[in-house]
Amino acid sequence: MSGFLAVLRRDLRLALSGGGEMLTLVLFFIIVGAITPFAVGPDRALLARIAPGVIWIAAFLAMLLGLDRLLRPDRDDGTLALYRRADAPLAAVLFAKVIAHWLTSALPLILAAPFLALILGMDMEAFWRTLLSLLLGTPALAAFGTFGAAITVAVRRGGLLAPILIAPLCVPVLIFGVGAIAPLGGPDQASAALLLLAALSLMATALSPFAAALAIDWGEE
Amino acid sequence: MNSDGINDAPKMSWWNRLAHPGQFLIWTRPLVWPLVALTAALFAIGLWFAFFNSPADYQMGDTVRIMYVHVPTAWLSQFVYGTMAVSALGTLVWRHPMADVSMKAAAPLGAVFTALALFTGSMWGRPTWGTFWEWDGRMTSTLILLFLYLGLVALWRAFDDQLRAARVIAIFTLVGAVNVPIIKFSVDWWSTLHQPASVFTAEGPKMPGSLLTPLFVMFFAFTFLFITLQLVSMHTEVRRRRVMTLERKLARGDAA
Amino acid sequence: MTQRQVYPQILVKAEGLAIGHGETVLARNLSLSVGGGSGLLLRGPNGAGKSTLLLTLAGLLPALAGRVALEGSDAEDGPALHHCGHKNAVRPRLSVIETLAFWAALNGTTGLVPQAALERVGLGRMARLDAGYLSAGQQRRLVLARLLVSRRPVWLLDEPSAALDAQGHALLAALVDEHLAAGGLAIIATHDQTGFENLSTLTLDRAA
Amino acid sequence: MIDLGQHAQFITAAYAGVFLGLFALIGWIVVESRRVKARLAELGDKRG
Repeated sequence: MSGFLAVLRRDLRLALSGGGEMLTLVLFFIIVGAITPFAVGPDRALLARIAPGVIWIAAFLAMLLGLDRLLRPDRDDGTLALYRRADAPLAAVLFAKVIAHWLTSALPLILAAPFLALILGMDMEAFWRTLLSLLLGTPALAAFGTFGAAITVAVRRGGLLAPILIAPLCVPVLIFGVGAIAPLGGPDQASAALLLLAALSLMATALSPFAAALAIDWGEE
Repeated sequence: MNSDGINDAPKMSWWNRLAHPGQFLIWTRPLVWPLVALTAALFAIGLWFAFFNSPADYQMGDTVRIMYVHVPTAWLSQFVYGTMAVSALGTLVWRHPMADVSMKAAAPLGAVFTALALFTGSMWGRPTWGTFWEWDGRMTSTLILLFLYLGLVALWRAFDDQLRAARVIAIFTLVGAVNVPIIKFSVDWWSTLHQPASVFTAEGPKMPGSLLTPLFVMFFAFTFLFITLQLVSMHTEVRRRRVMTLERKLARGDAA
Repeated sequence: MTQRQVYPQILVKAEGLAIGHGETVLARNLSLSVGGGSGLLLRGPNGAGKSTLLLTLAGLLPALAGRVALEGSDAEDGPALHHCGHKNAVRPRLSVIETLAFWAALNGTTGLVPQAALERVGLGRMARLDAGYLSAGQQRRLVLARLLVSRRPVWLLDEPSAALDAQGHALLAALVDEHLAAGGLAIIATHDQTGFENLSTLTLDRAA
Repeated sequence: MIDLGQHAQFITAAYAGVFLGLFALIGWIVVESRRVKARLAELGDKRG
């Protein structure tokens, strides 16, 4: 347990000490949201309708963007080899990495989401549901992201490969995420989507550390 | 490591006889030409049935003939992923060397068949739905499957050490296999949410007999085509690994 | 000084070992057996496979043939070996003491307290310093401190004396002697001679 | 050719596309196989 907390503290410490690029991820999230009106026109009614989708796409891209920075620095300076021979099991280390990744990339986006909701003209009620769906959906993105990073950490030019690999796997998260906000099919559809989203996040967060640990052990050999 | 160890290899049971790349090559090489002939024959009969010996469907008219290529390719896009998942299990659980090779050989084939399924689907969609692309459940999940295949092909090309690559990619293939049903479910849920039940008439077995026979023949033609191409690709992959070993030996100065 | 805690009877054994990456075999049918209290020096030209052998013994690389056995340590209390490679696993923006405390938390605080370990390797005054400012030699000393923080019987050191100054060599020799005296074992790949005269040697030549 | 109804162009396009794709795939596999066999012969491997 202490190993798990140590890795979590260390990664948060590194991210908060300016080394990590939390700020750049949030800026990327805001910019993707902010440029949509230039693309689809400033018509407020249209923007309000597509706002949940825009916020989710921005969060989706922002979280996939930072994947290469997740494990590659550890591999380059030898820390990953030490993790494989630490008292704490590798899966525990990676579980801490998933949570650290969520805290340093998803949480800032959720805190920045109100700004996007404002400029896209979302009504308050839809905004709260967007916040809830982001909260429930982004852990799955963090888990699949860590798994994707573990798969491509052994590849030198793996930088852009991880997002391409896990984007198809994250499509259900996007579908249920947006489905939980815009109740096209009525309120019970929205709550069903929310529950499915939560289930997806739980499953991904629980299983991906083990799959990632396997990928690292065999990828590093 | 002696050169190939065929002569002094201990009496191997059937299963691990195929596990040895050299053995696999020798035992399955004679199968290639008969398979080619069988596939060609099946295609000839299938096409003859498809065009000359089956009536137009009373609803869809002649466009039903596109079904004879769309359904087999759509089925193959699933079947090939299935073979890859089984090979991935073979790599992870039994460390079966030929499982790596079959997994690697299947990825590009799967990608091509899925692309053909999408192409024929849109050709069939144009006269029926009036558009080349319709975001209906089946077509969309096939599109996502195509992205998965292309991701796998990119992953194989990204690794330079193929032995290490096989196990890592096997893990990704299996995680992908677990997610395919989830993707299918979420896409179907999403597509029923956004449009009324699709007008796409399910081409299930309730089709009249005369339309079924060409479908069956083409179905087997495509499946045997996949098996033949898979076999030839595996042979090439075994030889490619030998080339790499020999080139590396050359580079280190001692002769082969 | 480290308290007199003797390791259980430990032995690293390998026979008919072939090492390499993927299909390229660097060395074939190597046999070695190092018991507690004794050490082994690995000599040989660059590219002879010294690092690969250490990685294989550490289990970080699969043996291409033969087997590596680590007897005398039960698996529950975690890995029984420290492997120090060429990279020092030192990350800027973390202070020296934080880095060491992190490794202590991760590998079990069964050895010295981090501050004591830093003093022992001569980095006591730099505890608060950002690890990014450490020179290569100081980083190497931090790696040695990591060995002291969690006690493990088997030390696999790859060029530990690289970038160390004269006192550094003496420190390294002293630490290894203490470790062996406490019943541990060390396999060290190194080029310089000083300090390890009494250890037996295994020489790997290129492309055996 | 038999009469393919008013959507004939889509049927022919579908079949043409499929067989074009298949011939490209088969061609690529055969060429690759030949290339590797030639390289193997160059390197003097007798196992064929």
